[in-house]
Amino acid sequence: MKNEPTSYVNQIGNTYRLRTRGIGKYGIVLAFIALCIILSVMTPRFLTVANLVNIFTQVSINALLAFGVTFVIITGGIDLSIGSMVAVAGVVAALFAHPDTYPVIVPILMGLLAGLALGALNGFVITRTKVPPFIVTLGTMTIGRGLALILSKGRPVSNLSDSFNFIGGGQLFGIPMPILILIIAFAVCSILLKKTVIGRYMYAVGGNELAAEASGIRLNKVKMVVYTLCGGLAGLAGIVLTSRITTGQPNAGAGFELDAIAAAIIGGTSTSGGVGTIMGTLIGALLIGVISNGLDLMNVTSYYQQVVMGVIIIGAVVLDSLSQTKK
Amino acid sequence: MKNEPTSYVNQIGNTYRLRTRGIGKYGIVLAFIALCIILSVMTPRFLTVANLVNIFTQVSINALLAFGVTFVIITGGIDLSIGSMVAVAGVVAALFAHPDTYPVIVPILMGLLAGLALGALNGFVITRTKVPPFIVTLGTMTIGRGLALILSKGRPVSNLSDSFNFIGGGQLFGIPMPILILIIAFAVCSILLKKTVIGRYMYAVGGNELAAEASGIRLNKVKMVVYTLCGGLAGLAGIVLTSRITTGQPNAGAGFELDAIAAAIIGGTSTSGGVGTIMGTLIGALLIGVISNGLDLMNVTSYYQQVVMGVIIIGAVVLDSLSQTKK
Amino acid sequence: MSQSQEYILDVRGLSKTFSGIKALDNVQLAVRKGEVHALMGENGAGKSTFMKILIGLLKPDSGDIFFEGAPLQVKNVHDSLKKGISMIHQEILMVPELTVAQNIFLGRETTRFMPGWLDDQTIYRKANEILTQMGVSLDVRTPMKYLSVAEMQMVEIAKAISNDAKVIIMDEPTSAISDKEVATLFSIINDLTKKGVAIIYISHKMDEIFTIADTITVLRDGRYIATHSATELDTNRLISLMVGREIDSLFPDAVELGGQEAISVKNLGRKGSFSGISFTVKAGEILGMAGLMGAGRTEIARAIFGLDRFDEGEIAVNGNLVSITCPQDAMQHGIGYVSEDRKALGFIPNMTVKENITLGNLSNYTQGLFIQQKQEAKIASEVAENLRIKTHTLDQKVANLSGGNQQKVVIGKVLLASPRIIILDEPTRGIDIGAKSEIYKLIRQLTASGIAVIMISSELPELVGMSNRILVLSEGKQTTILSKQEATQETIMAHAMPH
Amino acid sequence: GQSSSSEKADKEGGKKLVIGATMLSMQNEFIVNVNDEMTKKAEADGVELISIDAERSPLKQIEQVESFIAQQVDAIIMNPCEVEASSPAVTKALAAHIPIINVNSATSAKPTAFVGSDDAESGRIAMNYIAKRLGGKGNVVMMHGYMGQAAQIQREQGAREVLKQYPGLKLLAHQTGEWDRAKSMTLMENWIQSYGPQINAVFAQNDEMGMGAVKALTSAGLKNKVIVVSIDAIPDALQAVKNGTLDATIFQNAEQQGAKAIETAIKIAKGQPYDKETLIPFELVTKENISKYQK
Ligand SMILES: Nc1ncnc2c1ncn2[C@@H]1O[C@H](COP(=O)(O)OP(=O)(O)OP(=O)(O)O)[C@@H](O)[C@H]1O
Ligand SMILES: Nc1ncnc2c1ncn2[C@@H]1O[C@H](COP(=O)(O)OP(=O)(O)OP(=O)(O)O)[C@@H](O)[C@H]1O
Ligand SMILES: [Mg+2]
Ligand SMILES: [Mg+2]
Repeated sequence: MKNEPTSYVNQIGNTYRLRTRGIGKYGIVLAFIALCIILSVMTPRFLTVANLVNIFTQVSINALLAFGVTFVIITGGIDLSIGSMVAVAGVVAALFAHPDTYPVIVPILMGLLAGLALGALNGFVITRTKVPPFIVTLGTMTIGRGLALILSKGRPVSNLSDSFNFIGGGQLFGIPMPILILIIAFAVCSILLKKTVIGRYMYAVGGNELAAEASGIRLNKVKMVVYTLCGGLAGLAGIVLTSRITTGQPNAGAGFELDAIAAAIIGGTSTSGGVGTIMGTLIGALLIGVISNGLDLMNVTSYYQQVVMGVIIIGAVVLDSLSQTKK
Repeated sequence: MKNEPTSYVNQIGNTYRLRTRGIGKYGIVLAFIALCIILSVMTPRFLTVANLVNIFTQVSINALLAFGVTFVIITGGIDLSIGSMVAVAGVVAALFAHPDTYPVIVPILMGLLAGLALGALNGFVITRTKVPPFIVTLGTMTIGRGLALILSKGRPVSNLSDSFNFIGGGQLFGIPMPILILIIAFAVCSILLKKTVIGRYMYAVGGNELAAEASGIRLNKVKMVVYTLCGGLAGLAGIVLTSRITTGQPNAGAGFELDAIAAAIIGGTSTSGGVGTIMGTLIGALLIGVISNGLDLMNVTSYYQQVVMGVIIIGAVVLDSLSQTKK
Repeated sequence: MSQSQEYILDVRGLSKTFSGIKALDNVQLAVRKGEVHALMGENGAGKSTFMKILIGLLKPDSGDIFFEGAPLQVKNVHDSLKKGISMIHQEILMVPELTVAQNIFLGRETTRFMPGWLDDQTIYRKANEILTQMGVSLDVRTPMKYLSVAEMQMVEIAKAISNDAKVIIMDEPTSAISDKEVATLFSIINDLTKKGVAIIYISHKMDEIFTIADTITVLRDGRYIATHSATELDTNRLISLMVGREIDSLFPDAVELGGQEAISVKNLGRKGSFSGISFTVKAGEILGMAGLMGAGRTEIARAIFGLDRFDEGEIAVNGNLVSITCPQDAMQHGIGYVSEDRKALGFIPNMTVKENITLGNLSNYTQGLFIQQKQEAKIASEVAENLRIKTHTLDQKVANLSGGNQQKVVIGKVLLASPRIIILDEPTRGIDIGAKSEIYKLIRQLTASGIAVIMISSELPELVGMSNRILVLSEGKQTTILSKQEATQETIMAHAMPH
Repeated sequence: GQSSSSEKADKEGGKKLVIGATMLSMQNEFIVNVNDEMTKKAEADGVELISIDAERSPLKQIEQVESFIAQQVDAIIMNPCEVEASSPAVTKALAAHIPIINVNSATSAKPTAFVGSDDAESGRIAMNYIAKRLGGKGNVVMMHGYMGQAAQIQREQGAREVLKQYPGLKLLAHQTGEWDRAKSMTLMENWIQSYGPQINAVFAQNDEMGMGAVKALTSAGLKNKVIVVSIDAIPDALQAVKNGTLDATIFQNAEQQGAKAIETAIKIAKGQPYDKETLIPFELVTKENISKYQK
């Protein structure tokens, strides 16, 4: 991109409009790097290959969810039901993943399908009625949790096949599967958002819904795609989680929605829509993961962990925003 | 110029007053009444004085939180930290509420102060930096939880004075104290929002921040007031809760933020700011309370309760939105 | 149905009601291929509502629309665009984060490799071609949000004409651009009509109508009044059709006033935007500010009002140096500002007419914390009547007013704050001719009561007609200040042209 | 409240007894088991059981008891969320002359009867087992449940009592795993990074977290060097004990707690003599005695 025309910027006036894609990303990257350097100095165990592999594996589930929710937030919506979708997809997958029943593709497909179906339900209700996404997805959050409990009868679904457990626990070319899945999802989501028409429409719908409509974009179609996609990614996350802990947990994923949304927003996605990148979201997820890993490594007492965690997250985004307004 | 304008302004008169804000409110009121009628038919225990008093008492804490968050959402912000502020305020109040230590006003003031201080901290960070309210209050949510645990050393603070326990458990003129507090808070918040300058400014800031600024409104002042107020109401809710359960719980209030935000949005507050009423929020809170009370009364199995709860909430808001678009 | 084949678009008996209030009542319109059909009417007459129905943004309550002889059925804008109807919207509809080119091709992106894969290279190239053809120099890779209102309007035009439409609706396409760009637009329109494209043209600028229109249809209060060939009408007849009465002289006579110096600006500048701006305005005086699109007038106004910073220079009010860092400061020193971008800076859409009007000086109707509701309503209704704001009730949301009436609300708000110095940035943008004369009268009243006015306008007749002196800018530099005697449209243009 | 409830039972004669139950969390497998046993027993004895989920919220629990009181049930069974915070529910029920039985854990206000076990005991059993296995010397890490919850506090307290008796046992680190398997797995992974082979034993305050720790240790190839003990004896944990991946779990008898709770409630409601306190002891489950517990 060309250098930013400063005169134009000031004309619009308010400084926060400066929050463009480019600069926003760099700010948080800097904050992230700074944090990593501090941690490497404070604990020698931080900057080891084993620990980095660790962090990426741990981050993978939140990142998958955060990618999905990034799409949703870019269109100006919100999805609170992802945590519950993780549970439903996990339980459904687990129910089909007992050894010597179905080939491993069946639980995978069923889990994905569960996520996609719930996501589509969100999209359907949001586009057919005027109910705000917050309420719709809060509703499906509760419904989903109930479904997961009903399907599992309130008990963990365990005894899963080794091939299923490979998804979260195995390695390919020496790389843990969750990391491979993360890389693939990252590539696909990035391309979808940046290189395809539907990605363009997501930005348009979130940036100015009326303008998008007046340009002939069918809002409902875009929203359906986005919520379904988010559900599908939550389903994938549910499968990875279930496989990683080798059980389908009906209460898995509770509260995951906040972490995922936080990752997206830390990464520069704007809650008012129209702005955001998958790369930024990944960095947001990594930032959260690194903080929590670092606090464990340094054995900060658990009450203080929470305080420190909150302060660092705010601090990182303050740093980010400073680097934006300085320009 | 003195005689009343006959031309455009007055000729249509009051006939169309109902139009904009009115119908939105009526829709959800209708949904609420419909729900109540259904419940009275289905379970005879629902429409008894004892049960209605029950419901109002139970709703009071969520309603207090929802009032505060309504102010915040009207200005276009969000506050996720209210649940943690409930815990901090509760623990702080409890620490000063042991029998024969301080007069009951001290724990009350200290609890309120804790809420106000955390709210002001939110406001301060949000107005001084460009960090989105979602991240700031997510941070204080974590920090607050840690603080509550640190202050209470991770244990419930019990053995509170009778006079303190009266706040949540006592009655005045035969009315439970939490209901009285709710009524007073409702009146004060309604008046604040509808009849005062600061209330008007809240709508302006949320409706169009730039235009509000260009009209000479000091955005930062309004935001400081709003977040501090929200913190104060969370502090009050924390005191009522602590007194009601006769213990300061460091993990009290977890997840309360979602219920409070849901009440506000169900009641017609728009997440994009500029729209909302305290009356609507109260009805939103009552709706949630009645659903959960009704499901308990009807002995719906707990897993199905969640499904039914989600469906009814979405259903009620769909009904609301239908009554709005009909015109 | 025996629809005459020559009409590409034929609308009959169209009605539309908004929550019980008729915005359109049984209106009709018949547009021929290759003609420019002007749709005229006062603010709030229903023109935009009508057009939004044609494009599929609103659904009519009743009525028939025939397009190329067949009933037109559109569920949404997607369908109407496909059928060959496109529209330039009165309120600029753009996605701020997307680039100029991406906005121009939004909804009809070129793809390559496989369906759905964006080909931005081609989009940038084509957008560049279109803009170059139009004589607009803009980097097509600039995000839309960095453009001035005028530039955005040019992009809107580019977007609509690049759609290969058979009918193009232009709802006040020239409200924010200056004569040079208007001339460009007209030559584009000429090319289009030669190819058989029909244009429905809406504007409040009378001279434009008689330059470009072949046929004129007039609406009043949501009702159809008449359709005439442009040659049958003159300005006065047209106005009386629109307004239902005659309008006396547009520009009331100026009163010469040798008042005190109200504001003086010395050597104001900001890097990359403007520099060396020096002028004084006396109480009761109107200083016009002229310049081509992008000359920097709006930026100067924003800087004086405290919305933007400036790097150098000083501002004195009533002879005292003042420091202005935010709008509150400016307002405290008695400066008021009516922005050219009313949607972004002017009003709060979800608030009522009354609440918007009083927003700037609420403290005058308060007792303690409380707003004196009765007093507020009274004052607001006085303002609404004075400015002839057309609204069903003062409790109507401003979002639901017609564009022109929104502008009046903004002016009302600023005036109510009783400024001593008022900056009007394109104050009559989108305002109908009747209301314009009201506003001119109002400005005269203001000056008569000793208020100093800085008036920025791209309508030279208005500037010449109203100003005591005119400051001319070219590319951010002050080229001259013309006295009333010197100021003609020609001399202004000569000084405004870049050297 | 015993006399008044017996009067009521007499008055209502043959009418079916109604018992209201509010359970800590129906998302917790152990509680679900207790609840299932209660349902089974209630059905067998011909009483109506209204069982609802307090979702770990003491406030909600109080509200549910209030609504039971409003419904005038014959007896209330409460599986308390908190020691202190759930106490007002007991006071309220007693004030309304409705008998209330605490199941599984205690409140500070004294109920009509108590059926359950002492959580601190489970912590003691677990830590004693670790001490014995390590010969009183070594490094231990502890995983807490939700901080501040009754079970977390008491299990920690029991474990610390034992730690004090063994100066050779060092508590290397302790953090919350929030009762959750995935969170604990992550926590264990991070501990492995920072302490690696220094860790000799893990005490997890419930089986879910224990299973998470086992998973992380197994992946790191450290399981055979580290002892893991947890509490609850859920089926997964029993299977793991059998396989030798989990060294021990502490059995809490859901069946007895559930059945005894209903039994006591019926006795009180009918005005029959009953035990004020029924203590059901925890039992240590290891590979040696696993067959007794796994069905
Ligand atoms: N969404 C809406 N809800 C209620 N009333 C509306 C709505 N949109 C438009 N109106 C009303 O319909 C009438 C016609 O408005 P419209 O925008 O069509 O006028 P217009 O002729 O385009 O005026 P202008 O020249 O000022 O642009 C106005 O009185 C306006 O207040
Ligand atoms: N094509 C361009 N390339 C670079 N900078 C430009 C361009 N057009 C405008 N600008 C910058 O933006 C500023 C224009 O601001 P603005 O358009 O608000 O001026 P204006 O005189 O008020 O014109 P308008 O008629 O649009 O209100 C100029 O000072 C100039 O620096
Ligand atoms: Mg219009
Ligand atoms: Mg301008």
